[in-house]
Amino acid sequence: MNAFVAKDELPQSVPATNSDVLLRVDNVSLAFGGVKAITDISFDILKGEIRAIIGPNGAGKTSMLNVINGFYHPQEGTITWRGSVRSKMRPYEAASQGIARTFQNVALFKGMTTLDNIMSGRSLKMHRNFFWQLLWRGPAEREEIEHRRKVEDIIDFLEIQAIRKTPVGRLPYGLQKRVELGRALAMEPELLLLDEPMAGMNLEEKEDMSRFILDVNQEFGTTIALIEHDMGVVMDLSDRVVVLDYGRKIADGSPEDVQKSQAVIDAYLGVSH
Amino acid sequence: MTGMADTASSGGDTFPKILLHNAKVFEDRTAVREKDLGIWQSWTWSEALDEIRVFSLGLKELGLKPHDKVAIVGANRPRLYWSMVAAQAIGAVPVPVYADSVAEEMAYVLGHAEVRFAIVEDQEQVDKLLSMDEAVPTLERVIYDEPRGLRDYDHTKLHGFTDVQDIGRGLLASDPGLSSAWEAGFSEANGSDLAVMLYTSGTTGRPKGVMLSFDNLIISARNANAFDGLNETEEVLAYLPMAWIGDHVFSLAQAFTAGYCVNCPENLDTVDVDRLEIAPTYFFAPPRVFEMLLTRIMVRMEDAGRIKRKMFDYFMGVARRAGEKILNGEQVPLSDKILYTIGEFLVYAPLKNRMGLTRLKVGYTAGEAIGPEIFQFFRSLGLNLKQLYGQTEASVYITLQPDGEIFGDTVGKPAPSVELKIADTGEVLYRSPGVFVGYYKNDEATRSTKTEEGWVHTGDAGIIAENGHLKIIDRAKDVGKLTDGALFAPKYIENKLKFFPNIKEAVAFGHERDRVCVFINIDLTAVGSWAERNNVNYASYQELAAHPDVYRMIESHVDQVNRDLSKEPMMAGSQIHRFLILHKELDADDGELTRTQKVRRSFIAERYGPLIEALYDGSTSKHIRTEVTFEDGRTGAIEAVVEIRDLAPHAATGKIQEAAE
Amino acid sequence: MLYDIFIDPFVQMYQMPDFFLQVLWEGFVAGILYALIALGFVLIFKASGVFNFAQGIMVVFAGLTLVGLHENGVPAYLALILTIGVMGILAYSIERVVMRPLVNQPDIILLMATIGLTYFLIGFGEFIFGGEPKRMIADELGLPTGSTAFEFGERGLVILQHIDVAAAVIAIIMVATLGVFFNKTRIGRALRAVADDHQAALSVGISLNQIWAIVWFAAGLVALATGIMWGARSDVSFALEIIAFKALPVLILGGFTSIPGAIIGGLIIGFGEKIGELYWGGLVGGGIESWLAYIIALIFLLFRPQGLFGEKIIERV
Amino acid sequence: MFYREAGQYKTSYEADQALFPIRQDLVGIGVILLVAFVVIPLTANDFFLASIMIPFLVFSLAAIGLNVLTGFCGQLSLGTGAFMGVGAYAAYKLTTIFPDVNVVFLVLLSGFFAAFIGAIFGLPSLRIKGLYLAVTTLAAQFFLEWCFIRIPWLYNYNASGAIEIPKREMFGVVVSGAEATPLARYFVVLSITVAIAFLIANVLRGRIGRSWMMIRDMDIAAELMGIRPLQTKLMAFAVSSYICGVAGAMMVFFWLNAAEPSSYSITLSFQILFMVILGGLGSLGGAFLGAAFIWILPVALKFIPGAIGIEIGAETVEHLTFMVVGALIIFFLIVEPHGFARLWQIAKQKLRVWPFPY
Repeated sequence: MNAFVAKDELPQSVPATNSDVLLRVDNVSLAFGGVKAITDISFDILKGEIRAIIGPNGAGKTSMLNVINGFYHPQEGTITWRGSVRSKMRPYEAASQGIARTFQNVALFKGMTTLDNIMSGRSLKMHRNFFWQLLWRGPAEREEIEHRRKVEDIIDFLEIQAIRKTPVGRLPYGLQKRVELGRALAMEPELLLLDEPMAGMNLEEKEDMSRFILDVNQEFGTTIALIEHDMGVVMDLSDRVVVLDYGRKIADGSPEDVQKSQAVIDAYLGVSH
Repeated sequence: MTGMADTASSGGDTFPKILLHNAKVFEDRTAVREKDLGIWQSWTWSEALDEIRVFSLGLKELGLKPHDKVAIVGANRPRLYWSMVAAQAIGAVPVPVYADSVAEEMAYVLGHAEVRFAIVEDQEQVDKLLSMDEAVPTLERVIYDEPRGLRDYDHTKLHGFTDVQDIGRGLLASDPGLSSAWEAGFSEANGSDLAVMLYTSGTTGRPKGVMLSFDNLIISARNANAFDGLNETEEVLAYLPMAWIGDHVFSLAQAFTAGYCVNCPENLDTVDVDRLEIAPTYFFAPPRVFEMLLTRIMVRMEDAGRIKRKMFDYFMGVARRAGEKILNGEQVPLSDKILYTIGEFLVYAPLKNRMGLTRLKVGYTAGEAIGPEIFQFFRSLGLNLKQLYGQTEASVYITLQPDGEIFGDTVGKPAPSVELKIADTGEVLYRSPGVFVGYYKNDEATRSTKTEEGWVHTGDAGIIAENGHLKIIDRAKDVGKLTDGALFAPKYIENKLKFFPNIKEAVAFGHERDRVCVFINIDLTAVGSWAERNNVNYASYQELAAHPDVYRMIESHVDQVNRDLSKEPMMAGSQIHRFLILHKELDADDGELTRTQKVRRSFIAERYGPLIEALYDGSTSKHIRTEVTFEDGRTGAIEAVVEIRDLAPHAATGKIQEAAE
Repeated sequence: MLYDIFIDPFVQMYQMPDFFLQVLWEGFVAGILYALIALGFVLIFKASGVFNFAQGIMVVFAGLTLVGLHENGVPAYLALILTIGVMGILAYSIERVVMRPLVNQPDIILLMATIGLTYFLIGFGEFIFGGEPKRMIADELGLPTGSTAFEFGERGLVILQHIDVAAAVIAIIMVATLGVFFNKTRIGRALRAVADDHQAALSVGISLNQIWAIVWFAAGLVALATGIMWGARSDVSFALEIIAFKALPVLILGGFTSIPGAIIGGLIIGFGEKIGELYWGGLVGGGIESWLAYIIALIFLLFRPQGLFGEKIIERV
Repeated sequence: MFYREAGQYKTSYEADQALFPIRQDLVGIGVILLVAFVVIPLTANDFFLASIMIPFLVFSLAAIGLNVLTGFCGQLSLGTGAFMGVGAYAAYKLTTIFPDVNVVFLVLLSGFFAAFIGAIFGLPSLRIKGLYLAVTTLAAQFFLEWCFIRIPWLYNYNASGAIEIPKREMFGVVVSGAEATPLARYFVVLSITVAIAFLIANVLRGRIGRSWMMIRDMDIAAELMGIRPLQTKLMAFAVSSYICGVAGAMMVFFWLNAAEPSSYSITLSFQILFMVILGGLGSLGGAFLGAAFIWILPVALKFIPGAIGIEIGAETVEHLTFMVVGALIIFFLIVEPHGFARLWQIAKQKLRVWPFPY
């Protein structure tokens, strides 16, 4: 770590003991055909916290999430997940290890209902093989119902009972985002990555969503990393914030510290907001 | 007409006793369902008994004593209904409270009732109650149904419903004799004991706690069941506030005495779907629900294709002509009978199906006058919709319309065992087994409402028509006089206005003034849909309300009302001379409506004083600034310039001899 | 066995170079014709994103119209002009009746529509011209016939059919013309704009409908040229429709949107097919021409899914 | 209008997740099955059974097979005909090698060969999508067709190059070969089709069906939910090909009696694809509707000129049929690109909310 090199004016996060660190990113760099999306970024996510990743447009936030859940493979750097250094892994492996996420532009399964979309989050937990599925009656049906119960709890939790059997394509945007959160929750993840969960929402929807995120964090103890543009929301929700700009980390610390950081202020003034 | 039902023979004279009886007699019949987690979770009568027993034991262990008051706060949920009976089994008195009332209102009620326990739905209610420490010093324990979000709360005063049940279950497991001891505990109670306390929202002043005994509720319920032939096969949907006497009688008293099944909807957004799924056989709704249903039918039919709309209009014409007669068993031409049968297949049955009223045996509406056209609409579809007239103080039933004797403008004949008389002032008085014990801690009010002989003042002015049916004109105290001496019954006028789907609320003024003027509140759904069809653009409610085209439309409605009034000798003098359309919706949160959506006349008069002034000083528009409360409790102000329109009254045409009616 | 596969064919190539050259020439000509059909596909795909399955039947239809008109006494050159007119009307009708109502539908629906179009044109063509094969009026159009034999080496002969030479020349001319058309003319540039961004094209005031009619017409002309060439080599019959399928591997190789890709892909498939058939086909009973192109394309796809000249697809979430 | 759903409430997840949760649908299906199993056998003549119902059912099953792959898993395939051929040739070989084994069993077994071949040709789907994938399935089509011609062992070295189905009995009734009555064949075909349709409906509403649809709707999101793309796609290829294989075997065993390689040509692939598209991608019921449209319509068209008293040559009728079918395909794609199933869905929705428009 080169924490001393001309960075001492940056707010640094409190060093955490290893056992509390759920995920650590060390010196990760990612480039697409020569265009650098992420340059030498390091930070960690502690168990049970809400970690915000903020930064101006094009700062590399989404790329960072894509690296974490294995969709992109960084050219340099390592990712330590639950104490073990992770080699290259496919997204479905990340999913099976307890990383779930939502997307900036809602990525629901458009042809399916709300219920089926959330059920799809249970895919990894369901195991009945093809031949039981053919029969349906018996083990396959029992398994389906067992998971349906859990999904119904989520539907109840997110207060989307009224749209349970509605194809998601017909839902307004705010509700789609909520369903997507439900789908991610259905995976019972250890780490939940939220990519701009409140983008395009009105004030009321934002408040609802903030409440859900906090509830998820508190009720289920889920660790959350979220990208968000609304600074108010970030300050209210998150325990710690990491700030990116042009693919580099420019600040890391508590919301209050980050807000005071000159580098952050410059970065945000540099773009129209 | 059936006589007074025998209390001892069928089940018992208190709800806990009836519960024991039902658990034995109806055992595996479904007692209650709740749409929860996507399906209708069901409990049989014997399961309900088990649930109630363990909860009751748990309550006792937590220190609930006889005569304690227990607040019940929340939406219709099986557990909350059970809580009432569980409390009654210990001798305590449940006090259901309107869940949507603001903290201050609720604090008054709970403080007045001196509740020791509160059983509530969820975090929202818990927060509300916990904030009332000072206003309700007696409150010792809060029990919640829905644990979500409450994990980190201090649980010294707070208990989960299931935790309380677990306490009871634990006790029961360690001492099997406890069950019979529990039953013995309420075997001594009898019908004259206090069953429940319901606070009436009241159009004026503080709410009053109406004390009702088991006899009040159970005898009234049994009479009503006998009157309409209700039995254990009925299905009802419990969706009206639990603190309201109607729900208490329909979803608890009558359900227990008849043994029928009560269905609790998933949440308020899904009531329509839930009603469709359950298809209740016995359905109660205030007029506004029927109005809403009708408005929605009409709005949706506007969007239908031409052929379909033609078909709909044609068969609705047939229904208007013949439907009610067929329902009443009167003679109709064969052609109409055939057309009605076709219409039943093409229109009526599908409509009833969409509303979830296919299996309806009896439907009631009450609380306010229902528009004759709305009433007729539903009846002409073949739905046995009837009106009743009731009060909390009467355990609902005062008058009922018997099958086959339905008149749109009357509220029916006295219910079984109810005596009725009209006082000299025109006020309706009644005496019945359902008459309440008294107002809690308010003897003065009790004395002024209930006479020594047991007659109760309804506060409504009415007349008994020749056919023995009661006709309500207005609140007794609201009936006033214009300066020229003409009778002014504001509600009568307002109701006539409100029968137009475009008009949501109306407030008439005229007492001790020279002429009648009204405020009008447009119905956003109906007018919005009209605007869409007529290419009227608007950005807000306020803009729509002030739109000249809307004014023109409302003016024609008002004129129509004047024409109607002019035909009634007693009312011809109170035609509307001027009106305005309010720039905001009247709202319970702003105190303009009661929680049951009735207008609070005096409050509105005060709040919109400048507008009333303008109505009578001849000006054609007026600027007004109004404080409003938003849903989240914040307050703000909206301003508008409201236009006032004049109308020319019609000449009176009614024959004078009818004035006697 | 291994010898037969890995060594013997090359030995043969070396030992009989004249035969090898002949095979190469055959492959070249076939490749040119494949490229012509692929060109028709590319034109339409580039401008409208439609994978036009009917290109094959358009070839047949154009050929049949030409021959049919001549049979009914229309002079050859007039028939050619009239056929061009017919292709214009066809293009306009397709744009009007099929493409316009289906705008913005998913790819597969558009593909299906062109297959429906194929059915219709088969029925229509047979209804008017009958189902029997017809002889192409190559002579009447002044196309060269006959062949020239070149001596090669000591004892070999390479025979060039004149019509093949003409085909190659015409194909090259067409490609050049199209190249000029796309790069130098206003409409051509508009077409490219459409391919890149529909919205952008609209914003510069170009009517999409016009453009589609034009590309379908252009594809119709390519089809006519293909029909004449292919018809002169064999006959004009509905069997020609099958060559449409041959264009698919060509497109895979060349990329769906690249004109040079279509040419090079066509040549690779043409060479590959002939060489494969003649040197390796016998080992497995012959007739491998029918699928070899696909296997080549398939293997190719596994390594370069976007084709030779296609753009790399970066997946984003 | 006919849907009176009021009062149909579900008290268990079993009931809520039933194949036909609406009572009227259940009754409708019951009526259809009754007609298929009782009324048609009692009333239909041999021509109707042999030339309309049997091919209709065979094509329906094939369309279900392709629908699994294309409609539910989103992988476009043009090789259906060949996969059907694999089933047909496999069943033929099996019955020649094991003449005593029940022929229906062998037909069902032959699907596994098709499934295996299908899975192999599904391998490229990991890297290739959409139209490109369609082209690779064309490779399967042409390669397999070539195999049917060039490998004489497959057709037992018959001089004609075709496979001819021998006489086979089941429970003492001749079900295949020239002697089998249309009625016996009809029952076998109907039973197999209904059984497979039912079983596959079960798969589609469960975990596996959902995973296919996840891949179809958004493969990236699916992968991030823990779905393994290759496994899932290969399974869809295998299941799809199994069903197509069985349909292909039924086609020659219970309908055509003999088949040449050209019976399983690209034309068949397109025919099945049309059935799926016009029927409605992602709908089992649509597969039946599509099959009915593509198969029964041309048959019906052939009779129309005669029926209205116009004498037209058989060839002309053939040509006109092509034109009309082609035009109708385009017409339906324009009117409702999501197929008859969507039309039915819309109609059903209209009936459910009748008399309201929504």
